[in-house]
Amino acid sequence: MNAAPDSRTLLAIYRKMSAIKHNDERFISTMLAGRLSMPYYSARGQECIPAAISVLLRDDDYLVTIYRGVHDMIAKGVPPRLIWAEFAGRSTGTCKGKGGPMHVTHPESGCMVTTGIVGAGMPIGCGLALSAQLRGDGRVTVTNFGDGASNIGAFHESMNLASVWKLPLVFVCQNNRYAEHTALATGTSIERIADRAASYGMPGLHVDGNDPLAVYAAAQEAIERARSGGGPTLIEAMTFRFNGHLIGDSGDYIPKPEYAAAVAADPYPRYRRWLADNGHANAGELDAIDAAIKAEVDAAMQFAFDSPLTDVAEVTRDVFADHAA
Amino acid sequence: MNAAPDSRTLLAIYRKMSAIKHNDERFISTMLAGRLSMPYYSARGQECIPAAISVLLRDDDYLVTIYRGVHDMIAKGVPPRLIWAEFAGRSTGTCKGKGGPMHVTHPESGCMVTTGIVGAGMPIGCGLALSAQLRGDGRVTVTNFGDGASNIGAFHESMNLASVWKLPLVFVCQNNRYAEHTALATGTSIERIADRAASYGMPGLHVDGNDPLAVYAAAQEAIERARSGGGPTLIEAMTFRFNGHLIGDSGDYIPKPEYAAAVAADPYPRYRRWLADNGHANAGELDAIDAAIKAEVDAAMQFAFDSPLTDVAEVTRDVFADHAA
Amino acid sequence: MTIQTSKADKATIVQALNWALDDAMAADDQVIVFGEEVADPEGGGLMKVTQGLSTKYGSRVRSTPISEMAFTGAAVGAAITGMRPVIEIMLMNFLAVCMDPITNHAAKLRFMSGGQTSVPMVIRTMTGSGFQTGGQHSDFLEAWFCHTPGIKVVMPSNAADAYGLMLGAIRDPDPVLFVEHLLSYWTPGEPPERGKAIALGKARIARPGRDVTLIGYSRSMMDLPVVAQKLAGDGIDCEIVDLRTVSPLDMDTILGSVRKTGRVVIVHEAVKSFGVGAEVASRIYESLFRELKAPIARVASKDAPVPFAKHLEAAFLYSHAEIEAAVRGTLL
Amino acid sequence: MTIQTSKADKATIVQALNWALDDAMAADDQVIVFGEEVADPEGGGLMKVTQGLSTKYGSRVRSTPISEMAFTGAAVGAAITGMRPVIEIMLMNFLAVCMDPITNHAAKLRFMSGGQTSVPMVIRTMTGSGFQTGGQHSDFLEAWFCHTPGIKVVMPSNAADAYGLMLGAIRDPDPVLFVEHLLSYWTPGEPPERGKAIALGKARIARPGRDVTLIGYSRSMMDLPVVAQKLAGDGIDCEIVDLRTVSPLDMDTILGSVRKTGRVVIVHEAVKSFGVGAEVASRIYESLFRELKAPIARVASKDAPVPFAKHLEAAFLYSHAEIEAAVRGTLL
Ligand SMILES: Cc1ncc(C[n+]2csc(CCOP(=O)(O)OP(=O)(O)O)c2C)c(N)n1
Ligand SMILES: Cc1ncc(C[n+]2csc(CCOP(=O)(O)OP(=O)(O)O)c2C)c(N)n1
Ligand SMILES: [Mg+2]
Ligand SMILES: [Mg+2]
Repeated sequence: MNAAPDSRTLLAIYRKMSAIKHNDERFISTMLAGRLSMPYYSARGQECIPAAISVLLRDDDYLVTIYRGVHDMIAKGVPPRLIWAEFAGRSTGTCKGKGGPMHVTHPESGCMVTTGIVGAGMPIGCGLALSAQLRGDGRVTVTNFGDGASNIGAFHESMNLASVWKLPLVFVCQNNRYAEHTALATGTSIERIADRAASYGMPGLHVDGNDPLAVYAAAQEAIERARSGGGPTLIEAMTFRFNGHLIGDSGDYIPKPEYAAAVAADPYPRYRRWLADNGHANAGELDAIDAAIKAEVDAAMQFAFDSPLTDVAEVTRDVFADHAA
Repeated sequence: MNAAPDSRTLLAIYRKMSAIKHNDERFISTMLAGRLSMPYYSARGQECIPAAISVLLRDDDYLVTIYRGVHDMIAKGVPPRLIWAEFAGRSTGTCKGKGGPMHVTHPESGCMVTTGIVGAGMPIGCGLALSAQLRGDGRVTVTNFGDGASNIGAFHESMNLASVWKLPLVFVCQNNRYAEHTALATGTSIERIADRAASYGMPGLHVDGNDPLAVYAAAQEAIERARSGGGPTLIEAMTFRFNGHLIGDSGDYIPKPEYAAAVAADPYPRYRRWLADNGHANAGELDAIDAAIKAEVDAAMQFAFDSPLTDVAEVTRDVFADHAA
Repeated sequence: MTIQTSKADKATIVQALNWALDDAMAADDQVIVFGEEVADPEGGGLMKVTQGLSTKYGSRVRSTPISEMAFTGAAVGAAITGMRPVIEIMLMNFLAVCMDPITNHAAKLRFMSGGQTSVPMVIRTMTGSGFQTGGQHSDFLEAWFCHTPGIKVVMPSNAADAYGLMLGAIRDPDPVLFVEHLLSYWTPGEPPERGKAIALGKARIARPGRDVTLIGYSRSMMDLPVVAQKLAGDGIDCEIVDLRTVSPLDMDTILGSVRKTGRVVIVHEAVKSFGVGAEVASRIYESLFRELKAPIARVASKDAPVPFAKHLEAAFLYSHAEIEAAVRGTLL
Repeated sequence: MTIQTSKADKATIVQALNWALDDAMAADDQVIVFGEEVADPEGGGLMKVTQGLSTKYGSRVRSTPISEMAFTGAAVGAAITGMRPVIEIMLMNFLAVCMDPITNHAAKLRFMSGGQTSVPMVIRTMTGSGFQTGGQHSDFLEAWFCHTPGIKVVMPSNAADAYGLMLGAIRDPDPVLFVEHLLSYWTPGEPPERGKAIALGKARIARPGRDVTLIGYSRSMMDLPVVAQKLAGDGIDCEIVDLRTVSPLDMDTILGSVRKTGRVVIVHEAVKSFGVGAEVASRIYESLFRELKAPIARVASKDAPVPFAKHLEAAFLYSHAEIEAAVRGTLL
């Protein structure tokens, strides 16, 4: 029933991965140059997961993500220039600079909530999915979280509720093996988080999160199930984050061989090679994609810095709809 | 490795069951007579579970229970006369009448916390077990909760923490098939709560909670594992509560055949018959136990009503240790 | 349930709230209801406020697992898509297990999204001492939410207000914590006018008077008229202000009354320290310091957990005598 | 870590807290520490306050899963057996996921057990705006806990106090919420006297003065001396009271100061409405209404979530100009 992705789709995935990677690199270099200031949780290394999932989603499908979520946002279609403007505190930012990296929202692309509270996105995802179920609008909700988040109560309650109500929801655990500085086994009593789906009578899929085809196949199954009324799925996608928990993290707590192996499995060059080796694109074509992406990054950054800073009066606006401005 | 209980133990279990049943009946009749007023969550029908577990516990083992917990308390050794005095608001009550049925505490018998918040006892149980582990005092903690409680976040977090830290803890889910008026399947996505133990790499045992031998065997395994440093166990004991969620509950939501079948499986007469049939005691001996228990209930009730009401100055005492009285 | 006519003499708060939910659901199919036991097979809610709704509105009304965090968060999610969830947290103390979706999310998403999303949800909850339910079932925690920008707090004291404020809360574009008092559910009162919402943020003069302003809400509105009546016999004419919406405060109404009387007693069931009374008092002082004839008195429950035994529970709560003494104190 | 001598000129709050924990653990083997990342393999705590402790004290110091409800409840359980857990909730907003073990249990078990059990635990947490962490990482929620009978709230502003109060909190027989300010961790200050606890519930006169009493705690103690200094240039002599323990309030010290000055400005980083300032003001009015020369001024953050952008974040927080204007306002 599920088809393998065609070349067009495979290149769409590549394009998203490239956009994630190049925006990420530019955020970091701009921060290091002192032109941007923010707590930044890089998802470099995890780009394959949202890229492969998002090509299967409709624009109006819902996304919930976390502080480490720029990759999810870009893949889902939030325009990078609005993200840049947000991070730069500009009035043109997704949230006028009031949300910041941990709270990007962009309903037009389905990016409904970004949360900074571990686990908190899953209950909200249930509600987005409930809305779709009651309205019968066919939308699917994807809610992202990390391995560490699978130990918090909200995970359990949401998985159970989603299952009992058969919600059109895909839980995506991006397992990068660390929660801040805490290794998986220090906080979690089993090896595979996907196995926890059994506690809810829910299908649980464990995949290599650095393999676009594996992620695509799992997502296809999960999204189809959700879209057709078959209820939720838990996908655990194994990956790594190369830049530590947030920029500035020394990474001391990561054993060197583990880090080296993770970098060796970097999904971006690996996928590039695979695309070329399997005749979906040659190096020149891929370079052209990257070049176009880089130009977009330049423009996005320029857009941000050319935009006006948000008016300080905004500090008391949007508290309530009827709040005196 | 585990031995079947001898006659003495079997009669000790019976004695506890009888004490639970007869105190319970007297609480209800005294309430209906207008001499006691309280929200009372009868555990009539569930007496076998704590009775069979408690004979395996030391006096200094820790107990955590819930609003529906008088059976657990009596089985663990909280003197019924102190419970009676507590419910009657007397200065001689376990908690001077300040706690009430949902908050009985009696450290001398190991009854450390009774909570009215669904799920909240499990984290506290982790802490009691942590204390025992760090002190190396060999104490085991038993923490009780209902089927409905297995859907709340605290269950998940506690099971995981207990497993990661290998705490000397026994989680006892007394599955009476209803959470207030909500049937198991309305709130829980799987059939056996014991299966959720797998999410934590923890042994999960599913037993007939109305069968003292089955409960005893499971508890023996779990307590030995805990005592010997082998970590926690989840026991799910199937049972029923005959008097609804709390006194006054009409029970409308329970299908009549289900209720009838549950009452037909009443553990108390069933165990009486079994003891007699298997030559552990004859009817006369069991009657004598019951008669002694009833006399104790009379005395406990009398003790309570003969005790002085707690001084109203107590209303601002015990807020802080150094609180101005 | 839906066949009540305007001829009914009296209505209880249970009826009023049931009508409000029914009318709101009939008028707007985006209104949905969930919480523990709110559907009819589970009894239509602890206090039967939602009785009949699931039978009438099907899957728009759902009983949930005991998972306050998940279903409160789910209400947030549904609300940002434009639905209007009205959820029930069975007792106010249970809010302690689901503060995060309320205070970190519902209250903040409008702001953090720069106004792109709003969270039009209502959280119904109940509480009140007097039922011997002890320390974990009868607290008043409204001050926590009043101190959280982005969420409104409504605490009605009679059937007509309960109805109108519930409609107002459901129509409000922002999250509302709606606190019902267990003791007042069955008190008959003036019936509401069906279909008519009361805007949030407006206090009500429950009794006009000249000498002292008594400010209350929720349960204290059962006590203030009694005390005022008694004091009237001694020639002390109390004005009673029912806040109804505790946050945001209707300072116009409050200050209007205090300007007239110059004396204030604030009464609430929540413990006194760091409670709502402190804010009300502080704001009055800030505006009318020189016009006040006496320090403002706060009458509230003792700074302690709620005890179980009936006679202790009574001693925990403020008494009519304390209110009376406080009023007389402002007149010294 | 343990080789610090009394010769050190200055100490930071990070050092002071680390010493306090080390000294407490060395003196009493019932003191245990847990929380996310507090052990050395995970970095010794977000702010390194617990660095070195796990290496020295082994399994008495543990990094936990991200399970605030479980490990906070576990602290309650360990405490009622007589252990003295000091747990870390990484940021104050995360208290929203574990209110229940704190407010329904830790704060109430002594009372509900009729005095049989006590809960001698310390909950360390951190917060503070100024780091662009946005709406969910920099709130001040102390008022929630101040309004909860049975738990104390400590908010130190310098290294010596942080040390002494931490020892005092650990030795206190009741639960204590200990709030550290992210911005103040590295500010050098007078070093503490090792081994000497400061009793909870005592405010400190940080600067004596005649004209106006400035009341603050935590971050505002970084600002009040600056403003006082400036005003001194204009002949306005401010007395500064550092509450240190926010609940219970040290009314003796507060009223003693206000009796002298007759004028009060209260400054805190938490949003103004329904905040700590309201209670402090109300109590002062209740005791000294006739002696006050001007209405009490409250200066606090805007009633809004904390915004992300740096310039907005700055506008969210009170400014020195606002404090100065408030002081001058009391002198009109
Ligand atoms: C309730 C809560 N507790 C703690 C934190 C602090 N914190 C932020 S990210 C994080 C680690 C989360 O790890 P994981 O879920 O694996 O996601 P990752 O960051 O690896 O993508 C922690 C502990 C938080 N934000 N919320
Ligand atoms: C957090 C929380 N939510 C809701 C309640 C209200 N409540 C009390 S008992 C109960 C049902 C619990 O069912 P179960 O766990 O099966 O235990 P049982 O009463 O059947 O023994 C509920 C919902 C509560 N006390 N705490
Ligand atoms: Mg991770
Ligand atoms: Mg049950």
